[in-house]
Amino acid sequence: MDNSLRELYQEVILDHSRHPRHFGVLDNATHKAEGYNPLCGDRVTVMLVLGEDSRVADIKFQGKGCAISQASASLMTDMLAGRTLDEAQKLMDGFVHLVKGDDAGELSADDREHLEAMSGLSEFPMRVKCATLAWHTFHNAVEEGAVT
Amino acid sequence: MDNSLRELYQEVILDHSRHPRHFGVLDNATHKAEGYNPLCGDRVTVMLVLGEDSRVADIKFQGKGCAISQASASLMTDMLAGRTLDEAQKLMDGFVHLVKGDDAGELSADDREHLEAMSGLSEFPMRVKCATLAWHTFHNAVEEGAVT
Amino acid sequence: MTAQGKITASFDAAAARADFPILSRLVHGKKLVYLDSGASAQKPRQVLDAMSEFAGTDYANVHRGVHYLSGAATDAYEAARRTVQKFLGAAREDEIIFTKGGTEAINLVSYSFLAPKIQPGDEILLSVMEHHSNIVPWHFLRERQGAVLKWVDVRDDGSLDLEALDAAINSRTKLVAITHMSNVLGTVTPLKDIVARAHAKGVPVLADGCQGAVHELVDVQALDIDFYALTGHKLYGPTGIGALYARRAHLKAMRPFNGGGEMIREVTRDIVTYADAPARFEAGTPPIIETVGLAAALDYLSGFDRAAVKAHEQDLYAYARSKIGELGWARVIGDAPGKGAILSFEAEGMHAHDLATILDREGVAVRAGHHCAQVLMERFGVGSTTRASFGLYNSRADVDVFIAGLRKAREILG
Amino acid sequence: MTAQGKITASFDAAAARADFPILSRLVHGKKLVYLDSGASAQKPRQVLDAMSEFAGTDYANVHRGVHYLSGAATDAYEAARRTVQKFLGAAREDEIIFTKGGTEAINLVSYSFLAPKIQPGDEILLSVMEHHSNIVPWHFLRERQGAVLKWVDVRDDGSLDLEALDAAINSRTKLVAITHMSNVLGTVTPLKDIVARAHAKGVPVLADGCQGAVHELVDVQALDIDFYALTGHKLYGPTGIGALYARRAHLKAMRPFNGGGEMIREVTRDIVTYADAPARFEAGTPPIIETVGLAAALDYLSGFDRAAVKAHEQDLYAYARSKIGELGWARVIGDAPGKGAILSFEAEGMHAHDLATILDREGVAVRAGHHCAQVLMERFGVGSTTRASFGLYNSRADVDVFIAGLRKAREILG
Ligand SMILES: Cc1ncc(COP(=O)(O)O)c(C=O)c1O
Ligand SMILES: Cc1ncc(COP(=O)(O)O)c(C=O)c1O
Repeated sequence: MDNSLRELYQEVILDHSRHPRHFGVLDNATHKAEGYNPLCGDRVTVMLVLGEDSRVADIKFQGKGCAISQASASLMTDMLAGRTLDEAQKLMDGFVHLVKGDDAGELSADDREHLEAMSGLSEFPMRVKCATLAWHTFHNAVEEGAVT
Repeated sequence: MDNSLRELYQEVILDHSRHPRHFGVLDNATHKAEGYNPLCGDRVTVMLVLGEDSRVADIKFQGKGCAISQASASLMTDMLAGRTLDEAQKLMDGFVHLVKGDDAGELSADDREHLEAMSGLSEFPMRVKCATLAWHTFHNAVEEGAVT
Repeated sequence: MTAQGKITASFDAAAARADFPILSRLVHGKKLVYLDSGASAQKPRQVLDAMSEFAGTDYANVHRGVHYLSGAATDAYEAARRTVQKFLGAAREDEIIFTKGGTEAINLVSYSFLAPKIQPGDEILLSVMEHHSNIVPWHFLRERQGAVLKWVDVRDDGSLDLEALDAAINSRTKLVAITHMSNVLGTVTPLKDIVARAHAKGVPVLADGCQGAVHELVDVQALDIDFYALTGHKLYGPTGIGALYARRAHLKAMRPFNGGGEMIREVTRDIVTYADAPARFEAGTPPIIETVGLAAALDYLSGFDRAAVKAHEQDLYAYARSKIGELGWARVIGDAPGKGAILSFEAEGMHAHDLATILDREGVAVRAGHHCAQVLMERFGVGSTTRASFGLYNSRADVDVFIAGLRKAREILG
Repeated sequence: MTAQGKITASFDAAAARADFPILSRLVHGKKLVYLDSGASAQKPRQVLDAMSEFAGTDYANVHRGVHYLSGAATDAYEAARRTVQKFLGAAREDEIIFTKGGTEAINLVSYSFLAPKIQPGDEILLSVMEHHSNIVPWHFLRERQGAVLKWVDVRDDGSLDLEALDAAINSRTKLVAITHMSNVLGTVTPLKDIVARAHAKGVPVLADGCQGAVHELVDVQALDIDFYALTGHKLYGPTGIGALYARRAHLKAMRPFNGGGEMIREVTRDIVTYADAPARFEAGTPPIIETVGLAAALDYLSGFDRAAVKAHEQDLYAYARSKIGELGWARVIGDAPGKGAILSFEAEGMHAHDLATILDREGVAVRAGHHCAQVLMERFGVGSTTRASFGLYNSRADVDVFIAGLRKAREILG
């Protein structure tokens, strides 16, 4: 068995994809966006409540897609809850660097450990878009997705 | 010097192209057409008087173009004058066969001799269109070019 | 089985396979098993060599020069047109227009034939299994001119409902645009019957033959069809080249599409007049070297007993179909009678992309996604499928590797 | 002369010539002297090999698959886009759209950028030296939407009258469409000045760079130009491929041209949404192998000192120009300062076609005719010209054979 495959589809990932955390609808969302990958038809909707302190007070997602995109969305929501937007941006930058196999120096040791399961993606450049879909969607929700 | 070139540009041809017979305007033309070769911009106008006996009573042409197209037009008008349309059609068929290097069996010995100067064209397939332009224009004049 | 075995015997797939240099390469250290010919076929040495050789000995621009090379190139270009004419059974060579691909061929019909006729409310009839390339050009006429797109459904097995199609044609219908073979379901449509029904109501028919021309014998005169589009790269030919068959009667009335050199008769400051077809629709320098490659590809394909090639592909499909059935957890989409060698499926609990990634590590190239057929995906309630599509160079051994890869995927993901 | 000699010395034309397999062939038993690069350039081994090799090792359809080959092909395709971006000095790679050639690149601007804006009476400004490919797409807007084509003249030496151009731009002008280098006169237009004048009045500029990109260094940012079209086959690259540079600000507002796979975001029965540029304008399977060939050609060309290549071509032109002047019976058309290596002429008492036929028998390939520039022919009162156009592989020896051929023609026809 191909080691890089085992690393990509390791237990953490499969578990997140099968039992996604924060899956569902946020009725009181302040921000919301839909992400779509036209190549594969995968979709994800990210909803969040942004507190007055610029912190992600609550966050949920919905969608369907491959194991990577679902696991990534699940992990993301897990990690973003409670962070300020600045912290979130830094985390996202680090995540993108990590999955592309670049230096992800901006990640704290703790975050790095949490995201470690995703580092196998660097061997699969064609799947990086699956992993970043939810993150870009979060970004869009914050930037342009204010619910009015 | 290339023999096929000498044959193509033999004296008869050059003479016809420099001193074209039947060059000019026919004021009383019953039929008229303009031929045009979009590849080189060559043009020829064929005018004729068709008698009641279906004979070409008079014929003239005008135009500008390469030595081959001018010589061919000149030769053509020379030979068509006085013929019936049926005879003209047969002559044209024979001419086209001749310049393509095909069997031109429909030509009389006399016509063949007259057209012999054109047979060098069979070595120059890219120039056949130059030679047939006037003939096709004559054909169009008769078919669709009645002056009203 | 014996009969089928006999037919297959007259096509030597292993020998043909040796013609394709790429098929001997390794992918991730594994032998390449290429099951993505539906997206694009690989190219035999004969095609690549014909192109290099032509470019290295007889190349020049076509049509325009009186010099030797220009004549040689023009001859090769026009010979390629006759090769396509013969391949499609067209009556005349000037009914063949070279395009950059199948997509452009369909767009040409939309821009040059249909657009000038469309009034708001006019209808264009499509099937739900069309490729986006046979949807979006018609959508333009909806978006820009108020045409209405009407959809003919397929049955659950993926076969076309001919009666429904017939019933949907009415006095507002301006065109039936339908695939010859679905690139997802493998369904082969009864073009002859479709044309008969449409013509009975005075409606012209365009067939998207991008897949059909590869696997079926085409005779546009026998079909009595109005337009037939094909693409080179799926026919074992080069990219950048396709062709449209258009009935001469239509060509005369069609307005130009691209404007430029070679498609004109005369240009002055104030007026422009156009050349006749096919030149009218071939503006600018055409894909000259690619037409030579396309002709080489058609010659290559026609050099085989086409029926035997088809039997070979059908055998591969049947074998794969039965093997995938044995797995018990893959739902095949598209089971129409007489379908071509394209196998699309959904795997229980496994997303197509994950499957394709795992297969890739085994050297197996399959397609995962919507296959440019989102309307069809919606019809079958799926977001994406995994698709294995077979070419003449595939073997049962390829199928075995593919099935073993699926089992491995199930192990990892299941 | 010494300075020029020094510059030329850094480009070894004889060595480059050896890269072109076709140049060692005989024509009518004579060594080929190819002076028709203006119609289409020959292709070096490096380009032909790059294409064959790519097709034989890394080929698949792009964008769509997750399998290895699809990734490799996509990487090669997008790398080619960056090669074009660098070649033209564009700020972003998504400002480069691949087309089937120069003609299609210009049509794309006509259909996608200008057509949606044109109101009856709107003006498009052209020079009289435009190639039909930069006339007919605009004529379509006249024929179909009531636009007005306005013509800027050239001076008797073939140079552009910049003041006349400036004066012709007014509030109705919607586009200036002008060649970078005339394919007949060799005139190089002052694009930077033209853009400055046009922009001062808020008018965008398209340059037809089909010839210009071959001989001049292009920097679209320095030019501040809106659109720049080039074609592969004149750049020592394959047929079937070209590119359009389009400023990002324009791309956002441009509507799709061809519809099909890859250019969409989403397709349902009722709605279609489009992808962003460049995908939006690259419907269907693109000329994948040809983009690889184009990149190889640009790499090949950029591998030389471009200034030295230009000096070499200028030297050939100057040599030929002086030799043809000595004949005393050839009228050269196009003598603008700074012109490129294209020599068009009329020979007294000899028609271009007859001349070209005789030259051909000497192995010399020249073009005879209107060169897809009938408006220009009319301007100079000629029906056709003979044209010798030089490429990097030509030599002074080629010029000698050409001149000797002209003398022979005079003997035969004169
Ligand atoms: C100045 C000019 N513009 C446009 C074109 C047309 O480009 P293409 O040959 O790619 O259609 C040409 C060449 O034919 C040309 O010389
Ligand atoms: C059924 C069908 N139609 C049209 C197309 C588009 O043709 P092309 O790839 O030449 O753009 C394809 C392939 O992509 C196809 O499978």
